[in-house]
Amino acid sequence: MSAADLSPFNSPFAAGTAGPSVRAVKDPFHGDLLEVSMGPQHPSTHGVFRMVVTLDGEIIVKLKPVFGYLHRNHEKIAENTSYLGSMPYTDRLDYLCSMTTNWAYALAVEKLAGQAVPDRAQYLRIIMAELTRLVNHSCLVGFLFNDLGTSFTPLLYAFREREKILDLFESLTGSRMMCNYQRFGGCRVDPTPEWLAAASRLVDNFPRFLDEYETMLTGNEIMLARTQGVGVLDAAKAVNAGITGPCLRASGYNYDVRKVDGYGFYPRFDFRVPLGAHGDTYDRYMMRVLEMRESVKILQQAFRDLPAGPIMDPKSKLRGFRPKAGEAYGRTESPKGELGFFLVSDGSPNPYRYRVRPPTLINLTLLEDMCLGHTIADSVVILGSIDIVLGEVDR
Amino acid sequence: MESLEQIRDRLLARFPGASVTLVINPGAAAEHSLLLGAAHAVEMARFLRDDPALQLDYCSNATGLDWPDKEIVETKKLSVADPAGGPAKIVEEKTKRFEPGYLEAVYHLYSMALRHGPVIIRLRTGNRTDQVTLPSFTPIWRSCDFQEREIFDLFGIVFAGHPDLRRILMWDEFKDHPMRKDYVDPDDYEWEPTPHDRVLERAKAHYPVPPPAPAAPVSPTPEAKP
Amino acid sequence: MNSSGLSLLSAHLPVAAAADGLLERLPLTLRDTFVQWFPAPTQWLLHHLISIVGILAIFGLFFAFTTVAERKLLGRLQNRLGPNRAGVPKFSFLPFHLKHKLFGLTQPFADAVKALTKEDIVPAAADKLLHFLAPVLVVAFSLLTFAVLPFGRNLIPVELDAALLYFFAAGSATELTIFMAGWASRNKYSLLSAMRALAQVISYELPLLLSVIPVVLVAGTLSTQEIVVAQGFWTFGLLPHWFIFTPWGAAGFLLFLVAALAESNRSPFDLPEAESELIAGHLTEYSGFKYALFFMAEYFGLTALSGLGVTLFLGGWQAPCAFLQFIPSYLWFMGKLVGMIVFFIWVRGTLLRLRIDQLTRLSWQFLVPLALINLGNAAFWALTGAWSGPLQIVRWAVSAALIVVPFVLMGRSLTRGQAPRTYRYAT
Amino acid sequence: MLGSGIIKGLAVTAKNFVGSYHDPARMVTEQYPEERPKLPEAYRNFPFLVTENATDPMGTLRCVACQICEKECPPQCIYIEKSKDKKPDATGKPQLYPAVFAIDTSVCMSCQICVEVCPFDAIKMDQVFEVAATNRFTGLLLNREQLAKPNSYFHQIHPTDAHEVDTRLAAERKAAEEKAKAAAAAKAAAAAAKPATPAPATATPAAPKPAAQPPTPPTA
Repeated sequence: MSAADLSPFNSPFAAGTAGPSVRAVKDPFHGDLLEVSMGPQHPSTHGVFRMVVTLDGEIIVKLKPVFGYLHRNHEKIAENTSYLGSMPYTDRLDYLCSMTTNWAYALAVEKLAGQAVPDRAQYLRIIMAELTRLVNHSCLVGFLFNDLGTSFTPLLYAFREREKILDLFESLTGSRMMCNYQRFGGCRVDPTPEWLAAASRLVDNFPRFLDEYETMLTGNEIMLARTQGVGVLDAAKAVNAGITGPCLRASGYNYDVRKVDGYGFYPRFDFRVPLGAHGDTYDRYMMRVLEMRESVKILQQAFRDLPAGPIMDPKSKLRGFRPKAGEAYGRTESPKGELGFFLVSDGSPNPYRYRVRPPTLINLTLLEDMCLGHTIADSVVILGSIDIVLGEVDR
Repeated sequence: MESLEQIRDRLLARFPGASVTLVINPGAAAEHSLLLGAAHAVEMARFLRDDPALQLDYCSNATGLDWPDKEIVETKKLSVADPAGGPAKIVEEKTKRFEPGYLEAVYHLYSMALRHGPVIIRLRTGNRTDQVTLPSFTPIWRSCDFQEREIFDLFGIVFAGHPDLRRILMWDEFKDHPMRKDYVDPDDYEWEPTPHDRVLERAKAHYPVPPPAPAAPVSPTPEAKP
Repeated sequence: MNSSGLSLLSAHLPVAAAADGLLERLPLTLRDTFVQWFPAPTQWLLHHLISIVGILAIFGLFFAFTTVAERKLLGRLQNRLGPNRAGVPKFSFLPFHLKHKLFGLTQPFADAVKALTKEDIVPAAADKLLHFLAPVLVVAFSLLTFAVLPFGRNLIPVELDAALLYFFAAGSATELTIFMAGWASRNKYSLLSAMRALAQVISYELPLLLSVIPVVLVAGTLSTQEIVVAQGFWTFGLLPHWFIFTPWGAAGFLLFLVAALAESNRSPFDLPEAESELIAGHLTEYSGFKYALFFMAEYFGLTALSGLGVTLFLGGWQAPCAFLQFIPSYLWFMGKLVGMIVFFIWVRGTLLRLRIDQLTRLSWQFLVPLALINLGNAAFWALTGAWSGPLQIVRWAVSAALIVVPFVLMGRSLTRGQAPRTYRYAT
Repeated sequence: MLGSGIIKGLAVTAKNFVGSYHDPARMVTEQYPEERPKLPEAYRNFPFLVTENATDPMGTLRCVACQICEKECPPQCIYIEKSKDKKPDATGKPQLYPAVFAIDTSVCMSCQICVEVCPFDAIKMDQVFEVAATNRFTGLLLNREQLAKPNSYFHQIHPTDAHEVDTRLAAERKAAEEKAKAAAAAKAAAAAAKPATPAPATATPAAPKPAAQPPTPPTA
């Protein structure tokens, strides 16, 4: 991609207006436009999210996302809490993948404090992160089909599998979703061999679920008609708008922070990054399915190679943790995209500035561009394929 | 990737009259950054994005920082030569210096095409009250769109050139900027008889007629914490 | 049904008359004994009233248990248990495991109590009259269609010569009420839903009718009872001559199924109340009993269309084998009806929803041409009725080809450019 | 051919329908009030206070009101008031005790940080999850008496963890006793005339856990 031809906006947005304007109604066969407020209470906005949609018939001519209904100023709370005290709050950012949010935060703090992490903990982190990816992606594909109008069947199949992983999380960390597992310099608890065996069995069986799921849905004619060519996202535009994660890769742009930054022990693992070609909803769905298959591979390698040893760095401190003054930006590939934590320390026990770079909020930047010209039914599908979690969007 | 010094020098050479300063990060991460002068910031950002060696096509993170006004007491040790010819006397001289605060916008830039980064650039406002306008980078990197709106919302930095600068997380009628360090949260909280009754005290003060205390508490409700 | 019609039917049906056992005649016997207690001039009225009450009672209960069956079936399809809590705690003579739960079979009655006791909310800006009329009319219209369905050999509420025409006239009126509900609610979602309902009814009325016409053409009658009678033969007493077992009939049945799904607003054509897009569509502003009425009407419509499908293609009340005729015909009808409804539930548990433009395109570009071709196919079948021996094989082959080839070709053009993809990987 | 994908989908749902009757991997539903969920040992819900003795819970609280958990609690749901006097703890050492110890479980987010930071193993996570109350405030504001649960209960819900804690505490106590004995012997040897003062400072643990040690792993 050449940067020069990357005109910032191909939409009328660039003209200094507040987004693409409503088409002027001239001919008598078109009546008035209909403005519908979808959300904050709507079955398909995945939480308290609102889209102000202007419709011409069923076609969207304007769409404005409205945020903040779940805003609790997570960053301010974190600035008034110790470094450790923010860890359970990060669980609640993206409540579907608390393990990866934990890791992203721990990574940023470790970077800030120059903290080392033992090998076993690194492996455990990868195991947890990839299990979380399975949880998140299976949820997402389930919810996507709910948006597409199934009567919950794919969602409940996905939830059935997710349930098994959450049971594992519960037996390890004590909680199904709010795991609070990572610590600065390691992990909180060490899994037993029985736990590892159970997890390994689950991972080995996971592709069977994926196969069945794909048999049911990937070749379904209605699914193909509803998703192929819907919500096409251009790669150059996506890069400029900071779209990350499976949404970006569905557009064919090869960028995976696990590969690029090689954080944790990811460079030791052999996995591939699936890439889409069309950037439409179907590609975004398939990216999730294919990433789950790659995650299974990573997990199998991790279970095979998991070293023995301590899970906490002996120099790490639980209480009275005061990193030196400075700042650090740590980013990870969360299941939803690039999740970053920007921390500024002034040497006190609380962070001076704590900032979450939420992948889903920024992935919503192009929601309007993707929805324009499609029908209202497509807009919920496009929104579903972006995979948002309002805990993270609104913070 | 080039070092920050090289980037700074190239920027200075390319944009004469612009101010670019290297800001050293003393922490373990050692992620140093470039402080750009607001006057030429947009051109410099476009240069950073379009330069073939850098191609910082992806702005990962944009955020604000609040540095409140500070009163700094500096102690200087002066050796005053003794007029009597004896050994030099050391006199401590205390100077009070008022350092005005400012708001800062920090951008973390990466190159997706060349897979390098981050290059961190910062912009600073003149003060925290009336000179809070900074140029918007949204026309350069659209990913700044929501993030700059968020900075405007939570910190109060006004981004000139942003196409749609509205509050994003707080409601439109909200007055203050909650992420500023001197933000005072309102006292009209819901009345909750929790042991941590700092909130409770303020709620009581806010509402003219406090609701009655819950009848027959199960546990001996602890006294207000001093 | 008046007595002359009955005698006329019996005259046509020597086989049927022979099979008329005690059970078969039981509903009629009961009715006649009851009616005889009243003076003769009122008897015709009572005849009809009993039919109406019978339909209301039986299909009311059928509706109630369809809802619970749907929820339980969907539950099992989705690896859940479905509703299994509502029970009858006071019935102490039941065995213990049944006492409290009764497999959740009393759920619909609990639902009914809940719907009746909920507050009836009417939006302030709504058109009050239409908002009230819509649920009333939708139930009325959907009940009308039951009048011409032959539930058994002797059980048909009204014997009409043009029964099919009546059925479609009454059935399509329900879509009007959806429009009424959507328009009167003054809700944007409801309005969108109303528009969708209209587009859908216009699109799918045609393939529904066109899928039925071949039956009329072959059977040579519009009377539902006579269409059933026309299917009442067996080869070797085992293979029924139902229309679904002919190439044109199978195609017609499939077309009918799709169109019926669309007509009754069932998944995958449940666009008027697309939950994920329009919240509840035209039902958004309805609560309590009015909502329950809509719900009821939807199931009545589904049941009636299923009954029509059974009548037209699945041999109506005819037994599948000659020796199974000892089972009363109305039980066969109910069995087939339940089978159809279970299929609809199964489809609902599997498929996703089409978009409105795809819905109309499917109708106009695929179903209507295919139904027209099928009409020609049926005409060919009717013309070649005299062929026998090896010609019979030719007749079957030609008829099958006439429907399979257009289906494959048109299906390919309909789904052009849409196929599962393969993906590349970066390492 | 058009329709093949749909038929495949119907086949999968049919398979699941049949599977839901015989395959426990497909039918994962638990019928809750009759079937109790099998909680894993690590399961955590709300904190409780460990007492040594079930018969005298308030007298044998392990908590010494050091207020570390109160400080570290992220949502600030713990409220402690120190006692004015001192009571002998299990080892007979005079310690402060919490005059008031309240946890607002409507605020608690079950993060277990109080357990991790407690140097006395005095606060642990409970597994009771049926905590519905009719009053949002007082009903969920648990006081000292409601929070105190005996060590035997701790053994019951987290056997591995409890065993480890008990072994460690026993070792610490033994060490402390020996130290005290040695100190007494030394004192006797020194034959100092001044009266013996209690050795430990008010809120210092007898032998605090090494700071670098990872938090107690609750799983088996």
